[in-house]
Amino acid sequence: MRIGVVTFPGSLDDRDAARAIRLAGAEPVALWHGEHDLHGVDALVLPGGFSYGDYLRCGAIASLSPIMAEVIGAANSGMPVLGICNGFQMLTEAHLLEGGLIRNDHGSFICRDQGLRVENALTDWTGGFAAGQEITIPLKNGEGGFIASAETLERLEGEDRVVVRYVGVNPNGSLNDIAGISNARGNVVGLMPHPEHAVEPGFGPDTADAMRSGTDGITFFTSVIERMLVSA
Amino acid sequence: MTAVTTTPSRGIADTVAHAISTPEKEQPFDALGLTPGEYAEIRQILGRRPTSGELAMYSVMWSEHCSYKSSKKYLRQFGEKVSPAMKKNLMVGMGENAGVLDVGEGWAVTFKIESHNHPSYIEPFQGAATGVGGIVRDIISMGARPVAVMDALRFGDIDDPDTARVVHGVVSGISFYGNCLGLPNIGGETWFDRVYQGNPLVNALSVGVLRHEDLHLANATGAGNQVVLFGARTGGDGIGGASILASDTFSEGGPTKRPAVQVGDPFAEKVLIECCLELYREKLVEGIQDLGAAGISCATSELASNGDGGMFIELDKVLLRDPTLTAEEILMSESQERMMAVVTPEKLAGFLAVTAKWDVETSVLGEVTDTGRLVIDWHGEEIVNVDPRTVAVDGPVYDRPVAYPAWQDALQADSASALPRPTDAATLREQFLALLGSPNLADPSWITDQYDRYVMGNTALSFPDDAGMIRIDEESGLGFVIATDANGRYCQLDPYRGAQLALAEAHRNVAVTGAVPVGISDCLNFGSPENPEVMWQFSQTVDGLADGCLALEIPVTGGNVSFYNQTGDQPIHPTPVVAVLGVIDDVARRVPSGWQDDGHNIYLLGV
Amino acid sequence: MPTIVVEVMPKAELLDPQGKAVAGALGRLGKTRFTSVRLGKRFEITVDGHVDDAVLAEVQELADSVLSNSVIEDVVGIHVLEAPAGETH
Amino acid sequence: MPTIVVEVMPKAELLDPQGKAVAGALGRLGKTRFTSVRLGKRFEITVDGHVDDAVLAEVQELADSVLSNSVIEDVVGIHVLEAPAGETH
Ligand SMILES: Nc1ncnc2c1ncn2[C@@H]1O[C@H](COP(=O)(O)OP(=O)(O)O)[C@@H](O)[C@H]1O
Repeated sequence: MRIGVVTFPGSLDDRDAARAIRLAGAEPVALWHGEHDLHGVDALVLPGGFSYGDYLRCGAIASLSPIMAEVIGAANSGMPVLGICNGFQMLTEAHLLEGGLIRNDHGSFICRDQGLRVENALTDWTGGFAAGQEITIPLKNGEGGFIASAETLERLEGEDRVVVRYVGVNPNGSLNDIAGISNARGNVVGLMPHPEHAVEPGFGPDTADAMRSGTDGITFFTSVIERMLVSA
Repeated sequence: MTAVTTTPSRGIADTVAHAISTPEKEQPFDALGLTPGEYAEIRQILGRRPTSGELAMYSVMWSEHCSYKSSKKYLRQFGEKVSPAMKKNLMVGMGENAGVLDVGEGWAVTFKIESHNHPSYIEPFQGAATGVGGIVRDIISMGARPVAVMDALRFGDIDDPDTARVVHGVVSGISFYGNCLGLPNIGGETWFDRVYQGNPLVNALSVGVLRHEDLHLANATGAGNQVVLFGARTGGDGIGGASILASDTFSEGGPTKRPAVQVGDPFAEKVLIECCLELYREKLVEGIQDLGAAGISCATSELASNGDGGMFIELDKVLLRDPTLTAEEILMSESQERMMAVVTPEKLAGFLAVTAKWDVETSVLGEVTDTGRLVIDWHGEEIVNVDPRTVAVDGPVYDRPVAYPAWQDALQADSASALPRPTDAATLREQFLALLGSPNLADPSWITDQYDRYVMGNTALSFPDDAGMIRIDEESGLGFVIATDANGRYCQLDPYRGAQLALAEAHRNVAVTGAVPVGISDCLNFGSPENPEVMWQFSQTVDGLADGCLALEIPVTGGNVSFYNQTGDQPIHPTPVVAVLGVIDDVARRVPSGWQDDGHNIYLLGV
Repeated sequence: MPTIVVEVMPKAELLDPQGKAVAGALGRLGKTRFTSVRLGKRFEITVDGHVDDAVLAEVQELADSVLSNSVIEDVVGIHVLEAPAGETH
Repeated sequence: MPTIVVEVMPKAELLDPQGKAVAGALGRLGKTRFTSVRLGKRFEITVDGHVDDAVLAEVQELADSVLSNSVIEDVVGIHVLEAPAGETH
């Protein structure tokens, strides 16, 4: 099982995403933004960071990269694609996901251990969760406020395409507490929080049991591996 | 963007030949911060008057900031008060861009703390941001991958109307630059005190890791090797001094309004980091020097001084953001996110391929020579011809007057025992609440929540622990620990002991995590060295630190001196920020601060 | 060289937290007659050569596809700058 | 309600990383005739009541002190919007 991680100029969490894929049991494949080649991977992760400095709009310049043409094609033909934070922003800029992400309502970057509720456990990336399950994974962003028109929001809610929702605190003013959404088919998922930072005991968020021991994020990666094994 | 490098209309350069033929020309050395004595010394070194370009270089390189002319005499102790044990793990000591320590298993760690105080008062956001950018470039120039940052901050009175501007600007600047570089922020300090009102302290620290074989020193050796400038284009940033030169020399154009502030571009720096690491990995460079204060003046003269020959540069090959810059301005510009490399001719094509891959603009400026001279041409005419060591190494050294402060005894005599000691519950309660509500004891998470502590996935300790810890090796769990501390009020009372207390606190904060302290870096923030009482505080501080390091047997690997921190003639408290670095065999065995489990016993250790 | 200005604003019906924050700051300064603020972007694009209809059409297309995200923003103006702001200083 | 537009640009002599990044993106799209891009801000301020000289003076003062940072930015324009952009959609 090979999962590609695309590095754009300014990507930051690409190595972390690769580590998470490895810990989940698949082979991470490093992909370069400037190529038109997905190297035959089975799934894709667009990692977090500040591609092109997040100038213009977050993810906007990266969404024009050569590899994005391939990503869009693969996503439309059903390949599982996960966009994390900056990756989520790219997916909205590429119109693979609806809505947009804007400056946090409080105006500052925020890094915190974030409570989330998994609303849809049927997507390619959340199959290992139970619907309604509450998890904690790190969140870190300056422009994570999810916005969409009223009709788009209604459609996303009605079609069960809100994948995860913030619980406890809404850290950035996202409408309907939305932390992540999917496309209609459920293969493309965008998340503001960072599951790849909650995959290894000792380096994740604090839990009631022990500091930095949270590993709730690994399930996003094991989910997609399982889904691909089933469909293989 | 297309390169427009036309000859500036008012940039008719003052050539060496012209300098020889016009020995009596008056030069604005005082406006550039040089004393009459220093100017005379430059004339004597050169055997003629300096060209305006040479004057620009000497003035910035002989500034207190670059030359350490008031502190050099004292800092020598750090190299002298050493035991063999202190040298054991020291791969690179003071004097290089950053010190390097062997931490075992073939790994090395490099770290340094540096001030960006004055720029952060003028424009807090950009000042603090570029402070982070500058220290990170020092780390890259050693061949290391930067893996963490920290920030030690001092602000004025929290109730002063100007403090919010500075605090929020500085914190968001550090947050913006550090987060965008993808470096976890693993700790720091925040302190409010009126003495820092007109002069906040912004000390930024960065740590990098490297394999032993990847260690690089920035020096220009090997005649024929190419000198390459890469990264951002050169603009008119931070070159107030050069506009004085330009206006004095070429009155018809008038002085240009050049901003003193620099705008940082963390994205450009992130790309530069990855580009430099690929250049090192592919063995395409001999050495890389970062451009910080004094820009090209500093990089060329330092690279040449640290090498064994000379250097020839064609300054008009520098890619410009602003085509109206004069030669002097280009020499002094402090534009951020630039690096200078020395590359062998055979590897130049490979080098250029890597910078092209990362979309990093690059220009070959010249080459290493065997002349022993640093020669700089501007459109075919020689405008600089100096012995680089006279610019970068053998600058003036001062033995400034030192005086025991007139107020010191009275300050010490006025001890806490003179304060009233309330015993009634109501007053005690009131005082306790006042303490809890004081900004210096308050929860700093509103700051630390703006910093990414997760990126890279190796952060083993960070806020709220008293030290930050990073895993170096994913297999073995080898890691480093780092803490910074300083207490300006203790140092005001007794700078010798105050410095040792800062050292001891940082040392303890590292040791209690389970790590072994192995080295320190320091940032010495003081008032004006021309004030003998400040100079006394400084000398005591360095004595205290050097003696403390000898007692603890850990070396000083590098650091930074920041003088002239004062409002009017009121200096800040002496504030030596000490960073102690430790090593831990396996970060899984770390000991975090705070109660971990119910039922554990509590002990109080020490005296 | 001529300069073309492109103006982009957040869609009127969507949240604009930055504009709201500015309006809040004005309110705290007692400037209550300014009832709302919206914050958008202003691009100054320098063109090598003459600006003709073809160039303007190209800029319009870039404004819609790159300089703005049509899901959340509107292009509210495109015009040629007579005296480039950058050159007046 | 009338709307006043305030335009703020980064100072011409300072680096504008945002504009640089956009110019780079245009270059990669083959749009090489656009030699440089600078990216500033555009505020739309809604005024309760009539806009007279006093109001404009107040906005000018706010533009200099609150809406821009004079160390790194210039206010390049203040004008009243005839047909408020926000209301055309
Ligand atoms: N400016 C800062 N940047 C990063 N971390 C900071 C900063 N200020 C404080 N911290 C962190 O906040 C925590 C508490 O700091 P502090 O109150 O100074 O601790 P203590 O009082 O125990 O010395 C520490 O983890 C410290 O590293």
